[in-house]
Amino acid sequence: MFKKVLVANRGEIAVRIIKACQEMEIQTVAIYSDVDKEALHVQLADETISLGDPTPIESYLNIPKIIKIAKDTGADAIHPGYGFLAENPDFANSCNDVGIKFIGPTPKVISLMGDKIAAKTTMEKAKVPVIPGYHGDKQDNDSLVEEGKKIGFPLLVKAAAGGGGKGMRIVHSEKNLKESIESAKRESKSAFGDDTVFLEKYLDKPRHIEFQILADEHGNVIHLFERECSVQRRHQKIIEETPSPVMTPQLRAKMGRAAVAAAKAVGYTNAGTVEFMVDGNLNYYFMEMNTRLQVEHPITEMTTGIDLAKWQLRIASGEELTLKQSSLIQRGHAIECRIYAEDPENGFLPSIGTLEKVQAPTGPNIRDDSGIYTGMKVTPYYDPMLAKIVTYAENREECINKMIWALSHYVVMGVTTNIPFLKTALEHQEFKKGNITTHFIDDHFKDWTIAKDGLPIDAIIALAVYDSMHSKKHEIVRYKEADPHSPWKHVGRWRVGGKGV
Amino acid sequence: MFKKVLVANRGEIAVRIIKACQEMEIQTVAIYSDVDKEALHVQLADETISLGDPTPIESYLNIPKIIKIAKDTGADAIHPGYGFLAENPDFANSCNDVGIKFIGPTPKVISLMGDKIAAKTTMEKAKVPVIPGYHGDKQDNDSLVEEGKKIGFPLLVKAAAGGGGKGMRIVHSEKNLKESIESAKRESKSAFGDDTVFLEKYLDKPRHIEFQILADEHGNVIHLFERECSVQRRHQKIIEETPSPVMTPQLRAKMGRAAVAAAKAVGYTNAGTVEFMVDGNLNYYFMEMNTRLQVEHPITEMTTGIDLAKWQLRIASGEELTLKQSSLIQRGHAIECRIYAEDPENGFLPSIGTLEKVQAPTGPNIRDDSGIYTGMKVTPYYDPMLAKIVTYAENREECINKMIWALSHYVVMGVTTNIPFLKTALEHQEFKKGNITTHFIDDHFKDWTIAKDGLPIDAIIALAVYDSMHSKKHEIVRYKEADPHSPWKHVGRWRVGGKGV
Amino acid sequence: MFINYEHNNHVYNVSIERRDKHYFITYDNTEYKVEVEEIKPGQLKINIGDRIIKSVITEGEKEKYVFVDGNVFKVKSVELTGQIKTKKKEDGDLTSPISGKVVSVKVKKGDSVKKGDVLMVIEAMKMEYLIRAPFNGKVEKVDFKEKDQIEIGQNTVEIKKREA
Amino acid sequence: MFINYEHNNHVYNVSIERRDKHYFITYDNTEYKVEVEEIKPGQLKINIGDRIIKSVITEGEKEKYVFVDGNVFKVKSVELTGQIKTKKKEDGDLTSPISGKVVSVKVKKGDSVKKGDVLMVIEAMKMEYLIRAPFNGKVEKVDFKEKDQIEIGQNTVEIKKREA
Repeated sequence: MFKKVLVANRGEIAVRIIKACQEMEIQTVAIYSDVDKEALHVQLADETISLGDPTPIESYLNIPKIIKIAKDTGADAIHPGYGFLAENPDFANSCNDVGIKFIGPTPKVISLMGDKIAAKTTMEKAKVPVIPGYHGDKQDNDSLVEEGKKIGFPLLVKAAAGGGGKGMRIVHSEKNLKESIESAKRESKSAFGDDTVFLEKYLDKPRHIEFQILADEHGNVIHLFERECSVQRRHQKIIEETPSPVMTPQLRAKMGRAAVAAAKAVGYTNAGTVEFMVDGNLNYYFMEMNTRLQVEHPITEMTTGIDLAKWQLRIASGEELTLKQSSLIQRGHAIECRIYAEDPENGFLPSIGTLEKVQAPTGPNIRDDSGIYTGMKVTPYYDPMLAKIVTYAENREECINKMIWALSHYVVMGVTTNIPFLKTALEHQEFKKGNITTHFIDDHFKDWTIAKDGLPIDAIIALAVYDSMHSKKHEIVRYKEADPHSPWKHVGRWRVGGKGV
Repeated sequence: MFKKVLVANRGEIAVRIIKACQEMEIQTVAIYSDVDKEALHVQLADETISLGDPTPIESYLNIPKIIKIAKDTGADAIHPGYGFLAENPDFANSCNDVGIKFIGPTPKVISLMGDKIAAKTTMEKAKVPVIPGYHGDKQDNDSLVEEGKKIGFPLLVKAAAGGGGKGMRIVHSEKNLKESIESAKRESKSAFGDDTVFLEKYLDKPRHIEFQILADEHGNVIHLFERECSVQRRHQKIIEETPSPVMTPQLRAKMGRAAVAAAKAVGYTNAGTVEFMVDGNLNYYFMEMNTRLQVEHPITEMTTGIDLAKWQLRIASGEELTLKQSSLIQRGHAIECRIYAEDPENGFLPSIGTLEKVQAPTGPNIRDDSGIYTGMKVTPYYDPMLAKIVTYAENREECINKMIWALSHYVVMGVTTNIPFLKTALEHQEFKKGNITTHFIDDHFKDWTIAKDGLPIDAIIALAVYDSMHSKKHEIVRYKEADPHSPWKHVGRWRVGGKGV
Repeated sequence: MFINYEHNNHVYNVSIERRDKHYFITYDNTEYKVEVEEIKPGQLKINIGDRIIKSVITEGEKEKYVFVDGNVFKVKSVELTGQIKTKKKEDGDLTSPISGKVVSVKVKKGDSVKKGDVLMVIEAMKMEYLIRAPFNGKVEKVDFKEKDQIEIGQNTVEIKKREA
Repeated sequence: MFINYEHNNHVYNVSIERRDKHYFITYDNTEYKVEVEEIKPGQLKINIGDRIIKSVITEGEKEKYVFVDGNVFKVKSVELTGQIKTKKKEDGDLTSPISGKVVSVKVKKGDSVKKGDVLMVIEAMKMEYLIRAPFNGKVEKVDFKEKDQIEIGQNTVEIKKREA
């Protein structure tokens, strides 16, 4: 096993990985940009090295800087987490070059799967069904517009290098096609340094269902069942659950075999996820493979009892998978909600500022994977995800109830969060029935806003009591009857001398 | 299902039950004595009613007071937690009398099992093996001494009404027998209002292994596998785990059937635990049945995925058990450590005071069932248990490592706790091998003390730095060479003008 | 004691008085009699009739945050003025919805624009936001150019509405 | 700056000096050069060579608590005196180890006792604690009777040692 692992990430996932290492008695090195110097992952690690400038390209995306720190600190492996350099083959290569183990698949596999077009072509060859689309080399706008028209509308414009909704656009008619292609290219260029895009058919009543894979370096590959990630806003997953409400044992077995076959076809190693689109008739199509630990991995951990982060470390250090497909057990139900610093009232725009108070819910089978704390500043430099709250219960209904309880007890003050939105989504009748597609949010929450009712009376009472308790003025100001401009004019019953009048 | 449940308890178990109710949309009523008015269970409940005087008999043991509150608040059920009135048949009867459901078995069963002598007699009749001993009516000291001599030494003196180590004494020779009987009687009288004791054979290399039971009111009984609770100090469990390191599938099936038979023999309903002693040759003997939710129930919840507290509520409201014995799955390994406010350096005496700081560890599969918070006062009125920390992992070794990590990150300041002791116990080679008996603590930690090394250098450095950072004196006091009494006389290297000399 | 709370451009006029163990809060012609305990700093348990309000309140730099029933509200205490302020966001709002970087400016002074046309693209936290024309009109002023930093609430482009 | 810390009746003499980013701590003839960050109030991250000390420090009423490497130490800052105080608990200590209620007193003034005899039973938190004679001797004074409240550190019984 490794002696020392550098965690090339920040936020909750860095915390998650550092804890896994510490339990395995592996030393950890945290890296951090200037705005993260008090972050939880920095508090927790055994060694911590500054990256300086918070701009991603100067910090968590800066390969030479990170490789140098790994060498200087004597780390023998690097865990990239998700996002940032997790799916960057150059980074994996650079690690190899200096003899540091990159915890993930080989650079070649990352390259192949990172190129969404090549990935689909590979899967088509391996007889895994893929979604109709254009994955070609003609990248000029006019050619793309022509190809798009051939596929028909609605269609998706996707960044070849993309992920997480960046550089992605749905186009409903020819009218917006060119503009969307341009904007997706620009966003992709800025986020990934590559503006190649591809087009594909937008499925009817589509569900996003993915399979977790573990593959060791000795040819053993298993899957750890599915995750239903259909509830997305602008292609960003916000609620994930397992098992999927539509999954049958037969379909699970079939898709699981397809996922394992996909992994084997490319010589996959370490943890990975095979994403499928599933339509209303339960046809499934390979969408892409994520060559890293997913944000939503905890729901698989809660239902299988397997620690994926620890297995990543074991596999990377050359250990053999002792888990057998036939002995894996999927039990109960788990849900994850992603808590974002964003304002659902205001078009879900990111909300930045100081977290004046953070108080996470606790209880049996409530897991809070969080990178936040009271006093922390949420900056515009990185993803606005603050925490992931995960619940487990014997069945879906109880699991939803537990999640609603947990969200109702999650106090985050200082930035606006999507917590009320998550709660409303979970309470929706169609969600409760399991009738979810990737259009769930658009279909049911187009003009959703929390504030329609204003400040509730309970908040007014609490504030008034608080201010009264903490006021230095002990004198009670009485209503000035004579003032004609007084807003108190129409106030009705009054308390005079201690009695209602 | 019930509309409103009164929780007749305090501390972590009251918190646990209130959360279960809230997830099931059941209103909760918390009761609290004067010293508990800021307690977590009070913060969490929907309604809270004061009991006044903190003396147990005036508060959490006061049946008329509690029944009145339940009636006044319109509660339709009472959950007694563990301890206090949980195994008091009079209380269960009083609930019945006013038409409030007592969440637990019938008063008759509580009575029967609460009388350890009658319980053993019943089990003997039902062909469940019991430990040789004297459970008779002759309670004068001389008769008891005679019976004790017949059984032989070592033997146990136990309170008939007892539990949790109260009113219990091990006697190694005839010399201490009479004194031990007297003291056990006195303690039993004070704690339970009954001084009946019985005597039994003290087994060689004994393990304490218990089976969790769930029985509905329609005749269905299942067991949820075993818990190994051998690590005890003065008969108080401190570390529990499941599965037991010595359990085999055959023995589990056999003991599980015995536990279900025991429950059926007495018409048991709701959650309960059948405790066995298991000797070095894996012979098992019925010891007693606990007619309530156990302190250590979370380890069963983590390995089976079943929520016992919620099933207690469902069963009590008349629902049928939908869990089938054959579909229950015991998976992975779970350990619980009980954190007590006690001083292992000072004979494990209770430590009272204000909790200056509490910071619980968090992470995947770490569950902290706690009733404490920063600023809380630990009083001498109730049990010194502060929290239960529970970890789950794929196997025993990993689970121990996770627990050690968790304990190492559990900050409790202001009272002395047994945390360092728990860590040392987990790190013991015999524990790691699973070689534990109820004598484990006595065998290996007789004269254990944490303080032998004094203040470590890291603590000295941290303190000095802290004081320097928070000092208002900016002037640096220099060494007064001339003072012959100075303790600094023999200090070696010194920093003069900023340079080492 | 009179307090005015502003939340989302609405002002709430409240009066509160303490006598012995009770607080009397009056809002919107109704009086509420409550008992209160501050369990931890900022954590209140308020008994009102047979109901409990559990609330967490934290003070930020200029505002207070109040957590009630799973929701957080951001509130300012404001001075009592002659009339209740109600500022409603206009339909044709062209202020920036976010602080970020201007990626591109699609129009210049004097351009005619149609409702729905993209006027400016702003990037924040790796996401792009499009500013679209809220009505047909003519561009009167453009304050920003590519790569400029723009703050939330600043005017992006000024357009004179063309009547149909 | 000189500070003395008392822990378990031992005194630790420490000096500390700050220059620029570094602190220099001297204890037991050794100097340690460290860099420090206070991440949260009372939560320190101390770089010492290539190692990190993570510590949480909290101030109680009279003492400080320091959490290092999973252990908590209770420490008092004490005045510098001419010589290091070392108070060792005597072998024949008869002070109460706990605050609680006297359940029974087994001896009276003038009684002869043998080493190991039970002198008094104290109950605290529902557990009984026995006070036993540390040596053979004669009871000189009994300050408590049944049901009295006794505080930690108070003398239970005074015994005059009988030389063997």
